[in-house]
Amino acid sequence: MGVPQKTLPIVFEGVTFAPSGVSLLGPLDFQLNAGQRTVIVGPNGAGKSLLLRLCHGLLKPTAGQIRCGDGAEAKSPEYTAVRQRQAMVFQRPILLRRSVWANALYSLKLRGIPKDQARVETTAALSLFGLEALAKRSARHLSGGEQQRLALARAWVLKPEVLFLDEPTSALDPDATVAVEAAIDQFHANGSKVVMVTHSVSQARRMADECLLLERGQIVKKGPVAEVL
Amino acid sequence: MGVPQKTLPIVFEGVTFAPSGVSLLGPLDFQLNAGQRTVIVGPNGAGKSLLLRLCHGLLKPTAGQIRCGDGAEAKSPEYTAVRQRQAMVFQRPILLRRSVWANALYSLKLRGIPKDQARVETTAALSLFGLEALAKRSARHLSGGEQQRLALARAWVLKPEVLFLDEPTSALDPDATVAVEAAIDQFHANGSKVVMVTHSVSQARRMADECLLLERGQIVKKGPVAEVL
Amino acid sequence: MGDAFAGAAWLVLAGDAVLLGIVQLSLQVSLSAVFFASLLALPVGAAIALYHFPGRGAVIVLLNALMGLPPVVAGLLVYLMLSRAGPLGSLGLLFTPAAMVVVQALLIFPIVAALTRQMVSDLWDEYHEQLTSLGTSRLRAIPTLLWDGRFSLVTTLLAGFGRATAEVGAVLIVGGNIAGVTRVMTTSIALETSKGNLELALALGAILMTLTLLINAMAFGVGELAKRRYE
Amino acid sequence: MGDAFAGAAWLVLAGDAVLLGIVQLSLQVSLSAVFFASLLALPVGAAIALYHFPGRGAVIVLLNALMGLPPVVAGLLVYLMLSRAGPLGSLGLLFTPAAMVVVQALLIFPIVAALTRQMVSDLWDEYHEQLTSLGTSRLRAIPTLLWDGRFSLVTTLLAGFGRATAEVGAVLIVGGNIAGVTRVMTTSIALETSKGNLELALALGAILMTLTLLINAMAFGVGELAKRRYE
Amino acid sequence: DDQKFITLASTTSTEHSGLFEFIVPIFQAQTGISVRVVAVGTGQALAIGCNGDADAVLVHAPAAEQQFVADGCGIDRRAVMFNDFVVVGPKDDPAGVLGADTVAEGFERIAQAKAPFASRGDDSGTHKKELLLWADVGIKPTGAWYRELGAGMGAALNTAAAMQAYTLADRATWLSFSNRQGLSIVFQGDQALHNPYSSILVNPNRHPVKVDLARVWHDWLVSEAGQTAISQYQLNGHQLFTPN
Ligand SMILES: Nc1ncnc2c1ncn2[C@@H]1O[C@H](COP(=O)(O)OP(=O)(O)OP(=O)(O)O)[C@@H](O)[C@H]1O
Ligand SMILES: Nc1ncnc2c1ncn2[C@@H]1O[C@H](COP(=O)(O)OP(=O)(O)OP(=O)(O)O)[C@@H](O)[C@H]1O
Ligand SMILES: [Mg+2]
Ligand SMILES: [Mg+2]
Ligand SMILES: O=S(=O)([O-])[O-]
Repeated sequence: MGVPQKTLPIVFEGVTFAPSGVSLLGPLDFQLNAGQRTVIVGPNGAGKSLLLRLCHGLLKPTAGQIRCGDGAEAKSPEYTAVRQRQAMVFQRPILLRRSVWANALYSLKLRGIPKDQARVETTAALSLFGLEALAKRSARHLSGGEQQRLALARAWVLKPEVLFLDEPTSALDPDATVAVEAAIDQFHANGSKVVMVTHSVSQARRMADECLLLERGQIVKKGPVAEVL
Repeated sequence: MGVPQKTLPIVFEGVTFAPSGVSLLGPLDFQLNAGQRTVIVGPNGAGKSLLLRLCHGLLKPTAGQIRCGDGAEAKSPEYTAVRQRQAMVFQRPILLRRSVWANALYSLKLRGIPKDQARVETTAALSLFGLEALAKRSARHLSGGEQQRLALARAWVLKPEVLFLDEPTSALDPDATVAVEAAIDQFHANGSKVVMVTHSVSQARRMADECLLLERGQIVKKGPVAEVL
Repeated sequence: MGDAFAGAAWLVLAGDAVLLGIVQLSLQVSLSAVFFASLLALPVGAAIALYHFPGRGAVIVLLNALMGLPPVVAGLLVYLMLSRAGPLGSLGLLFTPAAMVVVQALLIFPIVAALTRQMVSDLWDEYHEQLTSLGTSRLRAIPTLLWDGRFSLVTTLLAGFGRATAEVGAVLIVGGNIAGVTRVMTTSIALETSKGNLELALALGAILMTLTLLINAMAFGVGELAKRRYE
Repeated sequence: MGDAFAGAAWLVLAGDAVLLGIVQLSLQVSLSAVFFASLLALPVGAAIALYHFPGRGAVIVLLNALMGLPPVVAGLLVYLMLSRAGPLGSLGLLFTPAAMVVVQALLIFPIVAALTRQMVSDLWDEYHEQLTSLGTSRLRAIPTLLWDGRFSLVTTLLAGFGRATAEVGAVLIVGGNIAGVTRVMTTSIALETSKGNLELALALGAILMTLTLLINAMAFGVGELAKRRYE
Repeated sequence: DDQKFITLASTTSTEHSGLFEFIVPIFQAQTGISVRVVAVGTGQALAIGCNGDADAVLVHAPAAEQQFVADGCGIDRRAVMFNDFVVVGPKDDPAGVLGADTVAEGFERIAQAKAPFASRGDDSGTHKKELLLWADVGIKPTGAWYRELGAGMGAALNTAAAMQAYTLADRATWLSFSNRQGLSIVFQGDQALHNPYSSILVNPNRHPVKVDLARVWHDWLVSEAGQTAISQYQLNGHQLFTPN
């Protein structure tokens, strides 16, 4: 295991999310463990993206607790440190109004990685996701699939302990999908935790060690993918 | 054929698109005919979305001509009228900062459809795409799949002669994908032209009468789907 | 200072007719100016953001530059137009509140238009293709964008309102600071300053700022409520 | 009018030392004021957009309201501070260009900060979750958002610059309009107006507006070039 | 500062007349001291002096000057020069002031005709003089014809010109004023229109002002050299101020 585990397990205890009174999610009790690739499936509007945001500490639960490996709660300021050891690829990633290169480099600069090292890692990530030729392009002008790859590259360079992926191959062509799935597997092999949302049953079959089926804000099934789907 | 055909065929004659000197697309010579469902496939960055934008008159070709059934050129102001008889669902649809209902109603109001009729059609479209319960929600807070459905509903109410769909089911769950494909088929059955971009080989097989394979801005294959893929 | 302010506040609270009249005229003039200027500046600013025409860059530069139109200059221009010797002299508007509204509207127009142009441009970058596809003409896009950007545009209007309530150079020239007719808060403040009543001047300034604060607080409150409803 | 303007233009072209000195001082004072005010106002405006703290709404309202701080009032406040009888009297800054920079910076600060707050808020709505996920602290998000919004923020700075070059009330009080020392374009215009030299006043106004136009055109040109490079 | 200067607080009318532009260079050539003139409303000039922000003042408001000295703000008030006030009004003179023998009569005619009269309304020396003149004829001016402006002399003249109103002006400002439109002098020459200017040193015991340099100026104004300089200042062939 290349990456030390501190943010896992992520434990949900009676978590609900009801931003304006109406409950969108929960109550949820479950935990995300190290070592497994968890895939979350479910219909549109089930709450999959909200669930990832809660795990990543971007949303605070209305009730209940989310705790992680070293005890930080999603409501607490220490979760910022936890979040720094996670990364997320959003369903609709937001790219900075800068070049592809600057986008990929950005979070490394934030973390104070030395310039030379950051440059090397950025180059590697861009080429892993097939973007090396586009490095100087302005990121906002990329095609849909290219944008999604850049978001993946941007998460990739961070070498997070936990990687949340919200439909990460939805805009990718078949070849790129294969490549990205391979990258994710490599990531998993290095000891990182992968939590992924997908609508593709076949992708879920390929990628899931554990599968969660979410419907109307509730986990209705949980277990090996063959059982759930 | 329910809808009169005036905007078809769309004819590309030596069309290239090179916004800042570098050619992104073409030269292209082909035409989109009435009656067939055309599916465009190809790797990320091939130029599929650019091609739809050119057909829809959102981009002007750098060289060559795009003409449509009644002779209007994509560069000319008359294309505005042509565009009004087309509709497009973008790869990344932009929703107005308004309610779901207001979004779906918006383009009907633009076209001066009487209020009562507009209301009836909006209700029908929202329920066709499974959004009736969300009508009062603010559109920007919808989930990814819900946003895509709203974009579909918004195009649907326009009853266009030509419908451009850029990966229209990429964010949809399997059930919704089936429903949307059925809706598109119904649309086709009513005599409208469907031009659709997809990365899903199986979807291309299901939906294509004619398939275009685009690579690096060039149409490398064109014909029945079985031949192309 | 404390005394002067207490004194001035007392005049307001006690309903001193003269001071209340001045306060009321200030508000009337500035709010009317903002209203009329914005009525034109919002669509014009949006139109410049949306339409491409030869000389568009020059128009944008001009509008941005006119945010720096000195009140004294605006005052002089309107004075020369409205003076008996001027082309509009027969209207008899000089030294009336109407003239003050006109000159303030002239000052505010470029501010609201230029800032609106910028905000609508930014929104248009996002909406451009989608709206065009939906069949929105540029003309029709103007109200759409103004509506969708309304919460941000409030700040633009407040900038214009601030400019109007604060300036003295223009209303002094076209209004003449006539007691009971065209005397407003800023001209009173300038007058007391030139009389050497610095503390009274500051106290009047404090009253004016209090009013401005109240109006801004109201605008903020209404905006927040509306936003909540929308969300 | 034509004559007066030709005369004034001639003075500039012929390099009339007095007029050139006035023009130069105007630019120096206003540009310095914009520079110093923005140095603070850009990050402060952005910080208010990003941070949530008790009383945030009140701070926003205050900032918006202070866009309407009357120059005369700002002038008085700074005068009372810098006067020999005031707390900072020993600095000897009264009736110097430095005092004019201070008072103009005071006037511009709320304008730049309030408009920046609004623009950065809008950008933050879009970037919020993504930046947080990437590990950007709110503090670190300030430069990120200012940089990504730089093309829009230029208009904000131009609004501040316009305010500075246009106002007369504040520089008159703290500068004193001393010939050769603190006389700037707007105070000259006001002076010529009270001498009844309306045409000369307007001609000076035209020169000032020409300068403002030039600076705005430069800002626009630089912005367009930079945008092109970025695109 | 290697350049020696003093700050003088004065009124707009003195500044607008161009007097300082003429005499200050002469003073500077003789003494090496430059004079920075801050020209503001009378009250503000005295307030600036009282706060120690000027080293000397030169104003024309006898009552306010006395108060200034009595309050301990200034010392050593000296008469420097004088000119006179004039009544200006529309050329067609609707109130018939031109035929008046005294300024009092002129004012009475204006009030009787209810002809527009623009009052400075700013507590300046000129305004106080005007109020005295009304008091002398026992009229309390009120009504729509009497417009209390609250403006400096120049601004008041601009306004009066545009509304074709009578007003009281000091001769120096009037002579240097260009935007007369239809205005002209309708009355002048009454002893009651005397307009004396005084120089006062700011009290050095209150604030650390440059009293030594200021005194050089103060003395120079009433010296042979200063008085000559004042008498030599002309605008369009008119002498504006008469040295005492
Ligand atoms: N801020 C919000 N305010 C109100 N409702 C919201 C908000 N965010 C999400 N929702 C609603 O919560 C529900 C779940 O949203 P979520 O984005 O988690 O769905 P999802 O499972 O990811 O769906 P999809 O497969 O379409 O991406 C949706 O119905 C959505 O409209
Ligand atoms: N405005 C632009 N300026 C520069 N390059 C652009 C612009 N728009 C698109 N491109 C480039 O043109 C290429 C084709 O873009 P397009 O969006 O058509 O791809 P696509 O085939 O739809 O890909 P995807 O499957 O990823 O959606 C991409 O490499 C993209 O980066
Ligand atoms: Mg989702
Ligand atoms: Mg695409
Ligand atoms: O320029 S002001 O008139 O507002 O001082």
